[in-house]
Amino acid sequence: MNLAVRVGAVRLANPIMAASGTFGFGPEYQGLVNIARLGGIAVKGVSPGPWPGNPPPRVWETEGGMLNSIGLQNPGVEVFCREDLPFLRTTKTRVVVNVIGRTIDEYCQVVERLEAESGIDALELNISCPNIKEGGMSFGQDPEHAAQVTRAVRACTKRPLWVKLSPNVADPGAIAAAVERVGADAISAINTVVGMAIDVKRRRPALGGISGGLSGPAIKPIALRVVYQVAQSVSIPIVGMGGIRSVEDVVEFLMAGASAVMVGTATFAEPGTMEAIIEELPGYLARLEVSSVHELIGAALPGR
Amino acid sequence: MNLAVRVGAVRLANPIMAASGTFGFGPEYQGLVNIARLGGIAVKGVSPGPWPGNPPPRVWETEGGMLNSIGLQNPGVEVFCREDLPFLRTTKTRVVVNVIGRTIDEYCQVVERLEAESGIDALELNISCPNIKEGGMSFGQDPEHAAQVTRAVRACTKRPLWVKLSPNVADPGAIAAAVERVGADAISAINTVVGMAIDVKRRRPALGGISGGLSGPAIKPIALRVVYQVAQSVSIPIVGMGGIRSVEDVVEFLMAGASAVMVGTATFAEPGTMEAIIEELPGYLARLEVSSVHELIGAALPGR
Amino acid sequence: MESPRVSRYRIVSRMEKAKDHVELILEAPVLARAVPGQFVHVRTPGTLRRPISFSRLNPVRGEAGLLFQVVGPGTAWLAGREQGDWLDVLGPLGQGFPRPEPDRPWCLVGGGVGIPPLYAALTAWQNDVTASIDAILGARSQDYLIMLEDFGAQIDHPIAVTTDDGSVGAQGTVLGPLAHWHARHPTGQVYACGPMPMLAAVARLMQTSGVAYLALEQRMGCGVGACLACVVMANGPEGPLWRRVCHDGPVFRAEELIWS
Amino acid sequence: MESPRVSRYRIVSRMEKAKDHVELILEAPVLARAVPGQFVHVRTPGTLRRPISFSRLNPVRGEAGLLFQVVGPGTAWLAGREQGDWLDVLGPLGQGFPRPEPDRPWCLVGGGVGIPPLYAALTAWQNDVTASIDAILGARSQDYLIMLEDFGAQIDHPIAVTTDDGSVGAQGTVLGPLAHWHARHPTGQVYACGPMPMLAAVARLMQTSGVAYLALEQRMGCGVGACLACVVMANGPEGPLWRRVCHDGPVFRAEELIWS
Ligand SMILES: Cc1cc2nc3c(=O)[nH]c(=O)nc-3n(C[C@H](O)[C@H](O)[C@H](O)COP(=O)(O)OP(=O)(O)OC[C@H]3O[C@@H](n4cnc5c(N)ncnc54)[C@H](O)[C@@H]3O)c2cc1C
Ligand SMILES: Cc1cc2nc3c(=O)[nH]c(=O)nc-3n(C[C@H](O)[C@H](O)[C@H](O)COP(=O)(O)OP(=O)(O)OC[C@H]3O[C@@H](n4cnc5c(N)ncnc54)[C@H](O)[C@@H]3O)c2cc1C
Ligand SMILES: Cc1cc2nc3c(=O)[nH]c(=O)nc-3n(C[C@H](O)[C@H](O)[C@H](O)COP(=O)(O)O)c2cc1C
Ligand SMILES: Cc1cc2nc3c(=O)[nH]c(=O)nc-3n(C[C@H](O)[C@H](O)[C@H](O)COP(=O)(O)O)c2cc1C
Ligand code: FES
Ligand code: FES
Repeated sequence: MNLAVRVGAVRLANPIMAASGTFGFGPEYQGLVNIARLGGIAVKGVSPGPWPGNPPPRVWETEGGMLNSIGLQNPGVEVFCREDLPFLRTTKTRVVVNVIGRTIDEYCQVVERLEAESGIDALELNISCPNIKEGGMSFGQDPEHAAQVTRAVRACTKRPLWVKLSPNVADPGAIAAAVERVGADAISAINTVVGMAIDVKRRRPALGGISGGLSGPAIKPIALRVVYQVAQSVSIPIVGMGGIRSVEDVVEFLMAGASAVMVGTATFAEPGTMEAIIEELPGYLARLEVSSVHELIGAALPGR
Repeated sequence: MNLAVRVGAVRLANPIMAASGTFGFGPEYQGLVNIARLGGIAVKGVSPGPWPGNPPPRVWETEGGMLNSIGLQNPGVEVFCREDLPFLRTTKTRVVVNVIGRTIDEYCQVVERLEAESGIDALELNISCPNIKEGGMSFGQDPEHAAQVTRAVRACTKRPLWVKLSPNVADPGAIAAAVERVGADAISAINTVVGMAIDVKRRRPALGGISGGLSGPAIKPIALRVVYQVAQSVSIPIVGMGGIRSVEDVVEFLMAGASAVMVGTATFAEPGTMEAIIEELPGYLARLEVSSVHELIGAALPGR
Repeated sequence: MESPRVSRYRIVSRMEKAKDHVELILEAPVLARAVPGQFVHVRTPGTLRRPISFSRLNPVRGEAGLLFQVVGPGTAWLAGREQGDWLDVLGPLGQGFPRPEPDRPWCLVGGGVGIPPLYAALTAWQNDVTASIDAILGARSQDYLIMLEDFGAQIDHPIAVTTDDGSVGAQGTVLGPLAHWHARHPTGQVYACGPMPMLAAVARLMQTSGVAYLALEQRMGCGVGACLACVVMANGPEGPLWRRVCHDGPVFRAEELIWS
Repeated sequence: MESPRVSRYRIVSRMEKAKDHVELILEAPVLARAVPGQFVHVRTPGTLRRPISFSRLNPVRGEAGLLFQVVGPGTAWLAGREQGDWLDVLGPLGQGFPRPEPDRPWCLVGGGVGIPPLYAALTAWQNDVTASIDAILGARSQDYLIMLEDFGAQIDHPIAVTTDDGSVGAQGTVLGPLAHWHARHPTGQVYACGPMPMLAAVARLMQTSGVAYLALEQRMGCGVGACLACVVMANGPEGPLWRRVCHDGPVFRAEELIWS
C-alpha cells in the first residue's frame, strides 16, 4: 500500500506528522516514539529571542479536550539552532520548523537566521496562536495581515512555506486564499480554538494565562470544517489537524481535503498514537478499496 | 437560599432556562420536564413565514458534543402565534421567543407581529445561527451589521431584547458592545460553533446541511471565554450557555459573568438535567458559602 | 397509550441472536404495554441516546425486548451489558403500527434489524387477524438473519427468506417474494421495516393496491419531537412537509411519504 | 536509570489507606527499580494522564505502589480499580530524590498526599543513613492522615504528627516540628513533599543552613518534557527561568526555586 504523500515539494513517507508544541524539539519522546516512522515532525514555535510564556497552570482538562496557555515559551532561534537542530538533523524524518513573532520583522528574523541551517524541510508560519497578545494572533485574523506577513517571509526564503491558520475567525477560506496569492506553499489547519475554564474553588480563571487554546477530539468538527472550506478556497495542499487520534479521524481529514495530517494532543495520553495509525492505515485503506492515500484526498468535496 | 436572578427587567425564579431549538415550542417535553420549575424557556427560532430547514441527516454525534444542521425549520410567526403561544401562555415560567430572519425587515416583521401577543417575556434575536446561508449568520459576524439589526428591532418593540451571539467571530466583545449601544437589554452567548463531520462510509459530509453547529460539553470552554470577554465589554446582563450539564458548569458560567444560563444539548440525553441542577443549586451555593446566586455573578472577572 | 418517561430497567436476559446481533429483555411493565413499532431512546455513553424498537412486548410478564445490531460505539456498549445490569431508557416513544384489519391478508416484511418490530407486531395481533398471515425476512447472509425461529414458532406455514448472497433462502431481496404475495393478495396489508431503499421499493410496489405501513429510521436528537432532527419528507395538505420520525412516526403509511 | 515506557501492569493489591485515600500495588519489576520521588503518568478516562508518585518501591518483589487521594474524576476512576485489574502506565518519569548523605541527620516532611514519596525514600535509603532519621507527617485531620503505621514500622522513635484541627498529634502544620528539628540539626538534610505553601515555608526555614529537597506538583500535559505545561520558576545562570516539573523535577533543591 502506498502511504507516501506530497505537501507541495515536500515528500512524506506517510501522511502522519507530529503537531507543533506537542512534540517538543524532537528528543523528548525518544524511546517512546520512533521518530523515523513518522511522516514528519513540527517543532515547537521558535521566535527571534527567548520567550518566557505564561505563568502556570498552563493546561486544564476539558470534556473531550484540553486547554493550554503555554504562551509560546521557547529559547529563541539562536539556541534552537545550536542545541536542537543538531538532533533534528539526525532524525530520518521531515522536520518542519514552526515560526512565531510579534511583528513581521520578527518572523523574518527567525526565517533568515534559519536560512544558514540545513536539516529543515519546511517552515510553518504560526500566525494563529491565541496565547500571545502582541500580534501573533492578529496576523491570523484578517486576510490582509495574513498576506502581509506571508509576503514578507516569502521574500526571505525559498524553503517550502506552510501557513498555519487560526480557527477563531469567521472566514478561514478567505485568509487561506490571501496567503496562497502571496506565495504560501501549503496551509496548516487548525491551531487551537480560544477558550477558557473557571476554577470554581478559587473563583478564578483556571489557567495562568486566563484564556487558552482548546485542542483534542472536542475540536475535530471545527477543524474538519475549516479544512473542507479551505480546500475549496485554495489549490495548494492542506495539512489538517485538530483532535486526531485514530485512523478513521485521519481519513475524515483526508476526505475533507487534507494531503497530510498532524497529531497533537492525542500523543500526551498515548505516545504511540501516531505509530498505531501508520500501522493501521494500509489495512483501513484496503477496506475502503483504495490503493493509495492520494485517492482519498478531497473525496468528500463537492463535485467529487 | 435565594435562587432568583434578574436579566434586566426580567425576573427569573432561578437562573436555569431551556435553550432555543432544544426544547421545541414547550409542550414536547411535557410529562418529562416540569416547565413550571424552570427559570424560563427559549422557544425554537421563529421567522416571518415557514422555513423548511435542511435535508436530513440533521444531527451527528461528536466527541463530547453533537452537530446539528436543523436549518431553523419553523412554521413561521403566524402559526406560532396561533398554535404554540396559547400553550406557552399557560406555563408558569418565563417565555423567551427566539427571532430569526433573512433580512432586517424579516426580523422586524416577526417582532411586530408578536407585539399584539401577550405571554412573551423577552425576545432573543438570533443573529448567529450558522445553519442559514442567506443572512442570519452574517448579522452576527461584524459589529456594524449586528448593531443595524438590533437598532431596527429595538425601534419596533419595548419588550426586553436579548441578542444572541455567534462564537464564530474573532471578537465577540466588540459585537456585544455594538448591540448594547443601540439598545439591547441582554446578551445571550453562545450559539453553536460551526463544524462538520465526514461520513467515511459514504465519503461525504455527514450532515444533510454539510456543515452544522457544534454544541454540548465540547464547546463549554469556548462559551465561557465568550461570556468572560463579553462581561468585560458590556454592562448589560449576559445569559450564558454552551455545554452546560451540571451545577458546577452553571457556577462556572455565573463566575465568568453570566446572570442566568440556558441548557440545550444536555436535555436530549437527560431530560431531567435542568430540574436536577435547580435541585442541587442551593446546596452547592451553601458549600461555596454564598447566600444567593447573585454573589457569584462575575466572581472570576478581573478586579473581583 | 403509555406516556414516555425516563426510567431504569433491569435486564432479565441477554441473547446472541446472530453475528453482531444481541437481544436484551427488560423487566419493564410500563414498556411492555407499548404499541409494536414504538421505540425507546436508550442512554449509552456519549452525547445522545440511541433509538431502538421493541422486538417483543409481553404485557403479561411485564417484559420488553430490544434487539440490535452492533454498528458503532453505542450499540457496542449495549452489547456489553449483562443480565442483571440496568438500562436507562426514555420511552415508549412515537406512533406504533395500527392494529391490523382482521380480514385483510397480512404480510410482515423485515430486512436486517428491521425484523424485530415486526415480530412484536405479529405476536401482539396475530390472533386478531382472521385472514392469512405471512412473513418475509431478508438479510445480508445467513450469519445475519435474525428471528427466523421466533417467527417460525408463531406462523405454521413456511416463511419466505431472502439473502443478498443466497446463503439461506432465495438469493435477492424481500421484494421478490413480496411482489409474489402482492399479486396473490392485491388488497392485502403490508407492515414493513428495514433499510430505506427497501422501504421505498415496498412503497412503490404497494402503490397500485393494498395498504402498507412502514417503520422508518432517522438520526435523532431528542426523540420526543422537540429538536426537529429526525425528519422525513411527507405529503402535507399544502404540499410537501417534514415530519418527525420520533413523534409523527416511526410508522407512516407508505403513501404519506415522499421518496427522493 | 530506567527509561520511561508505556506499559500495562497488574494490580496485585488495593488498600483503603484513609478517608478518600487508596493505595494500589502494581506487579511492575521495571517500575520497582525507579528512584523515590519519580512518578508515573497513569491513563484514566479523559484527555490527559494523571501524575502519581511512587508510594513504595520493592525491587526484590518487583512491586511499585501508588497512593492517591480522590479529588476528581481521574482519581475517582483509579479508586474504582480492583485487584487483578490492569493499569496503563507511562513511567518511570522525572528526577527523583538524590541518595541522602549518610552522615547528615535526615528529616522526611510530608503533608497530605505528599507523604507517599517520602515513604518510598525512607525504605530505599534508611540503611544507608548512619545519622538520625526523623519523620514529620501532617494532615488536615485524623481521618486524612496516611502512612503513619508504615513509617512507624520503619522508624523506632516517635514520629511527629500534626493536624490542622488537632484531631491527632499537635494542632498546626509540619512547620512547627520542622523548626524544632532544624534548630537541633542545623546542617541536616530535609526531604519534603506536600502543598506548595508548605514547601515554600520549608524552603524559607532551610534558607539559613542545611539542605532541603522538595518534590513539587504542577498540572501536566505530556509528562516527558515536550509540552512545557508543568513549569515552575527557578534560578538560572542568567536570571529566572522556567523549569519543567516532569523532566527537570519533580524534585528540586529548595534554593533552586523562586517563590512568588
Ligand atoms: C426509530 C428507530 C428504531 C430503531 N430500531 C432499531 C432496532 O430495533 N435495532 C437496531 O439494531 N437498530 C435500530 N435502529 C438503529 C439504531 O438506532 C442505530 O443502529 C444506533 O443508534 C447506532 O448507534 P451506534 O452508536 O452503535 O452507532 P453510530 O453509527 O456510531 O451512531 C452515531 C449516531 O448515529 C445515530 N445512528 C446511527 N445509525 C442510525 C440509524 N440506522 N438510525 C438512526 N440513527 C442512527 C446514532 O443514534 C448516534 O446518534 C433504530 C433507529 C430508529 C430511528
Ligand atoms: C509529580 C506529581 C506527583 C503526584 N503524586 C501524587 C500522589 O502520589 N498522590 C496523589 O494523590 N496525588 C498526586 N499528585 C496529584 C495528582 O496528580 C492529582 O491529584 C490528580 O491528577 C487529580 O486528578 P483528578 O482527575 O482526580 O482531579 P481533577 O482535579 O479533576 O484533575 C483535572 C486535571 O488537573 C490535574 N491536576 C489536578 N490536581 C493536580 C495536582 N495537585 N497536581 C498536578 N495536577 C493536578 C489532573 O492531572 C488533570 O489533568 C501528583 C502530581 C504530580 C504533578
Ligand atoms: C500544549 C500545546 C502547545 C502547542 N504549541 C503550539 C505552537 O508552539 N505552535 C503552533 O503552531 N501550534 C501549537 N499548538 C497547536 C497544535 O500544533 C495543534 O494545532 C492543535 O493542538 C490541534 O491539534 P490536536 O487537537 O491534535 O492537539 C499547541 C498545542 C498544544 C496542545
Ligand atoms: C438541535 C439544536 C437546535 C438549535 N436551534 C436553535 C435556534 O433555533 N435558535 C437559536 O438561537 N439557537 C439554537 N440552538 C443553539 C442552542 O440554543 C444553544 O445556543 C447551543 O446549543 C449551545 O448550548 P448547549 O451546548 O447547551 O446545547 C440549537 C441547538 C441545537 C443543539
Ligand atoms: S429526534 Fe428530536 S424531533 Fe425527532
Ligand atoms: S508535562 Fe509536558 S513538559 Fe512537563
